[in-house]
Amino acid sequence: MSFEPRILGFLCNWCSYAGADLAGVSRIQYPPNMRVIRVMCSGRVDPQFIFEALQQGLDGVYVMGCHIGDCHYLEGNHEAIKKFNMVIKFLSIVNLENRVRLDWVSASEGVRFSELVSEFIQDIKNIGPSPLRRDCPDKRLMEKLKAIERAAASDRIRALVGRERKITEQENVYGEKVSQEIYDELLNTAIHDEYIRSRILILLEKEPKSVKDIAAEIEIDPNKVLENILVLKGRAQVDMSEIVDITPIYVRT
Amino acid sequence: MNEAAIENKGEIKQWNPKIIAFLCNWCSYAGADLAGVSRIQYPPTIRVVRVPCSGRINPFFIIKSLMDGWDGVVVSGCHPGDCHYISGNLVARRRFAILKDLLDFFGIEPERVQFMWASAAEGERFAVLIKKITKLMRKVGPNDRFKKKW
Amino acid sequence: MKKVGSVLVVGAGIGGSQASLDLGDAGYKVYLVESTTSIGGVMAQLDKTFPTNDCAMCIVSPKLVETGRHQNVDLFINVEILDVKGEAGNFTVKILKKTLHVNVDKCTGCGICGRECPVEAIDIFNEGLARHSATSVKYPQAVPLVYAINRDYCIGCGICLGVCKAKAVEYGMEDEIMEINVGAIILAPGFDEYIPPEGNKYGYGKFKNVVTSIEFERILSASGPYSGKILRPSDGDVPEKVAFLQCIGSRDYRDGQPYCSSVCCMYTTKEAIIAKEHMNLLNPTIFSMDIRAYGKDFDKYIHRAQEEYGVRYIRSRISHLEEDPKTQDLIVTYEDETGIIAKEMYNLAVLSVGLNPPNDAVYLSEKFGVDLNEFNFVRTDIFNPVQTSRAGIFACGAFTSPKDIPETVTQASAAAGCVNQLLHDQRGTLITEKSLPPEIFVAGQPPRIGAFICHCGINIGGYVDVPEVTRYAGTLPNVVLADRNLYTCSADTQTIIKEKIKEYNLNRVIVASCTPRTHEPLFQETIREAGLNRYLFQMANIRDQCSWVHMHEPEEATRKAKDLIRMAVNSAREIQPLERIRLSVTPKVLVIGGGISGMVAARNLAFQEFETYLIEKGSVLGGHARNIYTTLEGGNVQEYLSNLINEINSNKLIHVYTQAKIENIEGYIGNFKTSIIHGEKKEKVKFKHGVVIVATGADEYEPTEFLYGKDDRIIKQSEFEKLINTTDDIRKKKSVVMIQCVGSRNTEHPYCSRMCCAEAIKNAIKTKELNPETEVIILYRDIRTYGFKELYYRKAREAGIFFIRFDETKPPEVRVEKDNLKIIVENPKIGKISIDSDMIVLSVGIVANGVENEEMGKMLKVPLNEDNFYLEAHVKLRPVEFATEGIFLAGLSHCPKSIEDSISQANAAVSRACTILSKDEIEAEGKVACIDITRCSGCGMCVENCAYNAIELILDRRFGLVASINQVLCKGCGACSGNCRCSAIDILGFTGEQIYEMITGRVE
Amino acid sequence: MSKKSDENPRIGVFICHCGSNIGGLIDCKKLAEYSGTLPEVVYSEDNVYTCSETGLNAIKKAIKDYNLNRVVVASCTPRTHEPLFRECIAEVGLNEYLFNFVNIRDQCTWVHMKDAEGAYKKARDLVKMGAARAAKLEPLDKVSVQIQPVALIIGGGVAGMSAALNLNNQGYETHLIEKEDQLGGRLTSLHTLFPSNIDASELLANFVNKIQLAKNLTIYISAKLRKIDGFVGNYSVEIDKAGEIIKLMVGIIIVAVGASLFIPKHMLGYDGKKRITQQELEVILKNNDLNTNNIVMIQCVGARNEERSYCSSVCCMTALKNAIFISNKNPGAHITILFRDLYTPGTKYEAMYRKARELGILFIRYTEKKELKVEENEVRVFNEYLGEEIIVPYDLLVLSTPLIANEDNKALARLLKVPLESNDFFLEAHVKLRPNDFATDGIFIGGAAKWPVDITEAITQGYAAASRASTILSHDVIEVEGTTSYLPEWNKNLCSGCEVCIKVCPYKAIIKNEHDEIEIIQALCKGCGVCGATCSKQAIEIKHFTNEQILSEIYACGGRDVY
Repeated sequence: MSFEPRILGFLCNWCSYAGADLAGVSRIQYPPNMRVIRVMCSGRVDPQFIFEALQQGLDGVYVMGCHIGDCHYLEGNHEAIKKFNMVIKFLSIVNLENRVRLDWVSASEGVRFSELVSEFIQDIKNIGPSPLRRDCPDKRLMEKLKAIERAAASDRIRALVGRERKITEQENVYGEKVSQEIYDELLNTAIHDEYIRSRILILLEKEPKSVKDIAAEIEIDPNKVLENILVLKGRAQVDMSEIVDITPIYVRT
Repeated sequence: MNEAAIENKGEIKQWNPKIIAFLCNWCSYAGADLAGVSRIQYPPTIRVVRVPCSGRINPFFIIKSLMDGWDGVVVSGCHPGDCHYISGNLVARRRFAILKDLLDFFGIEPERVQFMWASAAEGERFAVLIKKITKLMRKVGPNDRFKKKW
Repeated sequence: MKKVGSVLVVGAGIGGSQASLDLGDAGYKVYLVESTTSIGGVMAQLDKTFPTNDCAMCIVSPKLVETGRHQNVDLFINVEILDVKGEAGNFTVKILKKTLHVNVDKCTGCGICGRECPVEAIDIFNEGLARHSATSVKYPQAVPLVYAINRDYCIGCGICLGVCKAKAVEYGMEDEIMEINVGAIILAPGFDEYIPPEGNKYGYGKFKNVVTSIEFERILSASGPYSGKILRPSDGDVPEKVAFLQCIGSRDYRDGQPYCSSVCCMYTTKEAIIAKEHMNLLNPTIFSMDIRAYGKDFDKYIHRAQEEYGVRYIRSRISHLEEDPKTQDLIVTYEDETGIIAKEMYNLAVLSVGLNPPNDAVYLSEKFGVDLNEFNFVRTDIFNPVQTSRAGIFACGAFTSPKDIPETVTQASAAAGCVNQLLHDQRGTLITEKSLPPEIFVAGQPPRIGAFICHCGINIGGYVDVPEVTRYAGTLPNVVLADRNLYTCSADTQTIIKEKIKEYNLNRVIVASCTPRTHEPLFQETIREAGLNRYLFQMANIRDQCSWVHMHEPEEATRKAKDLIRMAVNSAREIQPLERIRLSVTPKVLVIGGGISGMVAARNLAFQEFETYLIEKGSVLGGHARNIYTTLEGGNVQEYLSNLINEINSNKLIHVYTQAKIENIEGYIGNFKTSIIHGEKKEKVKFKHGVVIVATGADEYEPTEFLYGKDDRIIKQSEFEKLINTTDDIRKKKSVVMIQCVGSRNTEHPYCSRMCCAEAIKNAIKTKELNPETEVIILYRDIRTYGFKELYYRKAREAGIFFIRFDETKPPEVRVEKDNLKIIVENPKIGKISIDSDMIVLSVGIVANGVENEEMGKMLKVPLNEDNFYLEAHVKLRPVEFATEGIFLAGLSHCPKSIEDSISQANAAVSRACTILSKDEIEAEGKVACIDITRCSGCGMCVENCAYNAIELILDRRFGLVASINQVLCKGCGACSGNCRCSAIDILGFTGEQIYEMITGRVE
Repeated sequence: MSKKSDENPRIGVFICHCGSNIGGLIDCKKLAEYSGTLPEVVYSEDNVYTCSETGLNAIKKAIKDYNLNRVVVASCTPRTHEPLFRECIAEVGLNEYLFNFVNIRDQCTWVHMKDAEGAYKKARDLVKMGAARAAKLEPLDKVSVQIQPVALIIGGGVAGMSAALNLNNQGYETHLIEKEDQLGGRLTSLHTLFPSNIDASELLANFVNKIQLAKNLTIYISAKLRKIDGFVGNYSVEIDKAGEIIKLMVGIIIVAVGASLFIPKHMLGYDGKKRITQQELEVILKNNDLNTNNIVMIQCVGARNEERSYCSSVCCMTALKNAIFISNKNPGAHITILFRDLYTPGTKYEAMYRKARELGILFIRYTEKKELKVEENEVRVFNEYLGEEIIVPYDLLVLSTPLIANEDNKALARLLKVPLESNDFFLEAHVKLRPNDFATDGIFIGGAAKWPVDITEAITQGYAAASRASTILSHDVIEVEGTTSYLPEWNKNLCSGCEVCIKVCPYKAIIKNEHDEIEIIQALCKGCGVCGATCSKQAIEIKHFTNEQILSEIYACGGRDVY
């Protein structure tokens, strides 16, 4: 039996929500798998919402806003793109990136709305149920996703994403434009770093561990773990508790 | 979970002893500053009196502090050999070794008085020592024997 | 061209800082320029220093703070030199002040910008072991404590601007070009360490567990990224077996530099000891060719490493490393001294990398027009190692040749000494003295305390409830004003403080903010400008030691801040205004010892028109140098000596007394009185002087071993030198055997005499030149041709001179056989050999004259070390002076050293002396000990405890034997007071009353 | 406002049948019963039409009877019906923001007609989510802003004067500032106007006359805007009138600063004597000084090139106007117009072109590829049709240059915090829908400040801006939506002051105040919430769309498996 995906939609009030209403007024039919949360603007969708929704075991998350240039709030949807790109980068780490989608639907596009939703539902059906479904969530994946949520909430990532348009599209404080490539490289590094750091923190919150244990759990080079532990130590988030034999054990402070 | 972690979590509810700390200006005081600059957290139990050198500390200051109801006294100087004043800390060391015996003789818990070294580069060590001493003082308990009635 | 009384110092490491302080103190305007963003150089990166294991940061940071605050020193950071014009006495230098994008005057160093910056960058100060943000300060104790934006990393997001409450971030700030006019220039750019290139044989850069020694230094450092825990980078485990590989990039003709980097053997030993100290699990092994522990007390240090810390030394040079891919351990293959090839596994390998000239050496040499030597170190005069090829430009530190900290400090002072000589007539012309209002008389008045509490942006205000603390402060007795400021240290707040002092008629001021270590002088200056005595000030540290360390407990932090302020107020109530004692200075000098050191010092002083008394115990001037004909590098010593003696004798300001003996010295800094007996007739002379320079030299060891004195073919190296320089006898010799370390490095004299290896090689080469047929064999324990002297070692080997090593425990045996001399020596590799020779030369050590030194030491109240050499005030940072102020030290009486080094030290002693002699009167610190003689029992405990000889017992008319404190000599440490059994001694500024008041009055 | 309402939520849920629109597909009764089981829900019922008088009365009654403090209605769409229900609960004393709408018609029953079961489950989830959000709702106040019925117009050109007169006629106190020492702007340099051939000075005199006669209209010449603070209805501005500082409180601002003319220095031999611009020609014509016969005009000088890629839109008509004028006056004149493309839109303008051809004016096309060569007395132009170079002799060469943005636009834009486009003209809020507004409330734009326009268009836009402005000025008070962003007191210590929010806010509603703290000006905030989603410390909250509210919906959605 094909499964019925559970999908959460974030619809901006002015275009896509109206578009969804129009689909209703026009009685355009589409499968009932999506539950909608109305927000004023697609730019309001805090990345945290998406990560939380996925942790709830929902099979997909759909963010919809006005077409570029049509935003009721001028540029909110531009900001939504930047946030969404960041979400995708993070979710690629755990191969969940195809469970979230961002699209534009105008108030007059009832048909487009229903088509997009149907398509997304079908795509999710093809991918299959979320590995985080409530009945038997994949615990390791859940832990990774928690780490992602925490990493994405870090000042560093949020500040970088918050300033992305300013520095890549307009000009930075020196009156220069930073190329998208340089910015992406920087963001990718930051995402990678913060993800690893969050994973380390989450592991240490459960119990004190050594560098090598952590490395084995998150499957990266112990050298990288050590580097990141040092950064976390600098931020007073972890501490060395004792040295067992020759191996230092770290704890969450 | 290790002790430090437990200590950190439970700290808010725990009794905070009042400890007076005599720090030499050149090493320990600088080390305490470094702990601050590096934002290394430790319990808010100490009150610092800056002195030029650990050698400046008259044993009487320590006894006076205890009489005045401080729960503990910390004296911290430069590491042996690092003294800004060549040998002041060594003079101090000799002096305090004797003082400890004296306290015992008086019936004051000798643990109430702690001597330590911390260099200007040892911000973290400073914090760790203060944590340790705080914990120790908690074990020893309040010093109400001499407490003045205000 | 007119001479100018200002100096440019290039490079603000320990050398540049020392030179600047010397010159600033001596009354010159100093421009100190530094290419990075803060001063301190490599020394600030070090964890500990050899051979005393002093904490580098502890000893250097007060010096750096002093440099940063010195009123005659203008410090420019992030500077590039653009152009140099002019000549000795008057240079015009164009410099480029590169923008930091942070306003140095506004930045409070709080660091919020660094914490909020979203871009991470490599932390160069921590040798890439850690990361910090694109907005950062070099290290937490940096001077000046100013954050800078690294444009290589900064993406211009603008967040730092937003979070900076001091509004110090200025992105638009541009580079600035400045022209400065100076009379002399000192180059102190330091060195850059050798970095093994890509594809090196040691796998550095490829194997994670191979680190350089400077990286290891940061690993060791308690404030480094590993917090002083020794962990290996690959997996963070503690490396139980650590291998140190010596001579990486040094003594290496293929991949590195041919010279010896001089300091690696010692710093490696230090690193091994400290590593062991930090982590007892560790077992360090050092692989080296020779162990070059040639400095003062160095050999003892090596001994301690072996005996106390179990450091293993293996005499072998390692050519490459392999990695076990599974464990990432490293495999060391080596051939030991007996020729056996062994393989050992290590968890971590430390490459003891050599010292290269600074990367911008060529640039500097072009800009300043000074020559470099073949390795791109600066070329200096053969007898004056701080004089470059261009007059008026001096160099010091590792830029002249690889060297350690005390030698750098000595050279820095020496360069300053030479500048003094050049510019003495312009001294004091460019410095300005602040005019201050007369002090308000406050004694006896009830305390009226003003408390200023700082928000420090959000650094304090974010965690401590400042308004509440202010309110509380206002309720404390005697507090008539409690005010709070966003930044109490900002310039506008200084004006406010001054106004409030007037408005509220304050007579005590307390500031609750950051740390007095950096900010007390600023506030003291402010209240002094308002007419208050600068000691009527007290600081409460509610940031570094409160808000920053209790960020998660704002309530407790607020309570603590209140307590600290109350304690400060309690203390402030007891403060009395203090006077700084002023003393006149006699601008005359006594130089003891007429060797090269003494004469160089005297000549320099006389040149500066200071009257100098030069006394020599012998009948002629010249000292030890009279036995030396050339230096290893080829300098003509005899010619230099005779010129010097002529200059001394012809200078009217120098009074030379030979066959002189000091009868008595009394007095103290600025005011000594000395009487001597001199000449054959034992005439008595008395004179006054302001300082003393001790340059009494040392003696050659008189050997009793190796049949010396039993056969006239067995001679000392100095006798051999005379023989080859004055006779033709060498042509008749078929074979000469030299034995090293005679009377050095043994139980009796457990130190290295430093020069004997060079002397032996010098004379061996000379022998070969005179008669290539003569076979020359040198029997040695370690060849210690440090620095560029290493080249002569190689030259000697190339010239066919044989070097045979023997072990300390198996010294060579000398036999006189009929016509022949036979030497039997055991080499660890080739075993016992016997050599026939017709001459044996003993390289004898330098020994201190214990009896004389002890006598002199007592008279001057200065200490000796175990080997009877004089003990300087601080091995690292005060190498040419004694703890007792006004007494300085130069030459062999300090420890064995070369002629050039003696000359440097002499000039350095002069420079240090000039900081006193240049002033009409000197001012003593106000916070000093004082005594209540009515309570003194005259027990003398304080006299023993005083490290500065500031206390003596005197006979008082009324109270009998009592202690008397010379406040000029007192440093205010308080060791006397702490030990005074009658509580007769108190420390002004830290009085017992003040401290009692702080202890009592605690709020529950 | 406190962080948490003191009372526990007591939610009432009303399920609308919407006749058969909803009830025809799903069992509303069952849904209402289900709703009653949800946490914090103390009352639920179903209505045939919740929006009917009966339905609304039922809500009011239930609020009273069950002491409800939150109301959820599940029916059509909030976009049409939310105001009605808000008003309804407000009538019985509940704060109107304590209402939550669940859309089970437009986005559920209507679109899942063939899957009744699926639709029911979806409706059930949506109600559950709606109730969960309702439990977290907080009462809010609408922000009302007093309006100063005063207008400030920047720029005394034709657009600015039109706007000023219009607003003044409507009875508003009006202030007009002009940076030059006389009113009129570009009109002062024109000779006649196309297509009517009215004398420009006549029109100008007419305008100036009216303005000077108007009461309650103050003119500041040689004046500049110096400082501006505040927000819609309450801008406090400082005007620098030749050194004198004048302070005003105004409700709205109209930007009508016009544009400048591009001077073709070092181009095509321009010397201001024999080779001049169209503007200089107009001055000559005005003074009746023209005494040459061979006139060549070159179009698009310095326009539609790499540096200025736009068409200045008025130059073709200006050239035609002047050519016709000369030709009419002196039929013997030889006039040649070298053009790239001739833009003569609309009936009247095309007619002028026709007339010019009839008058014998020569039009020769040149291309951008082959450069024109201007010699001392002739122009060499390569004609594509002929495939060869044509030599056109001249006595007077007239260069048609484009209008460009004023140099001081950047400074003014920074002062007003409004955007410029890539050529430094001012950028309106929306090209199609809000052509005379800025994104910032209370600031409007008209005339050539936005784009090169002719006099007719300038007047039109002046009126348009005035009309837009009067929608604000006509109110004593305007109410601003309560669903704004704000920095809650309890989050203030989180804020590091990084200013990321300031940069992403399109309305410039976020500032650093004098205490160096982030402050969100409620009157400017539109509540889009981008700042909250961007805030690097997650310190900013959006009223009525708080993180807590949205997360509770997410949790409710993800909660128990409803399939």
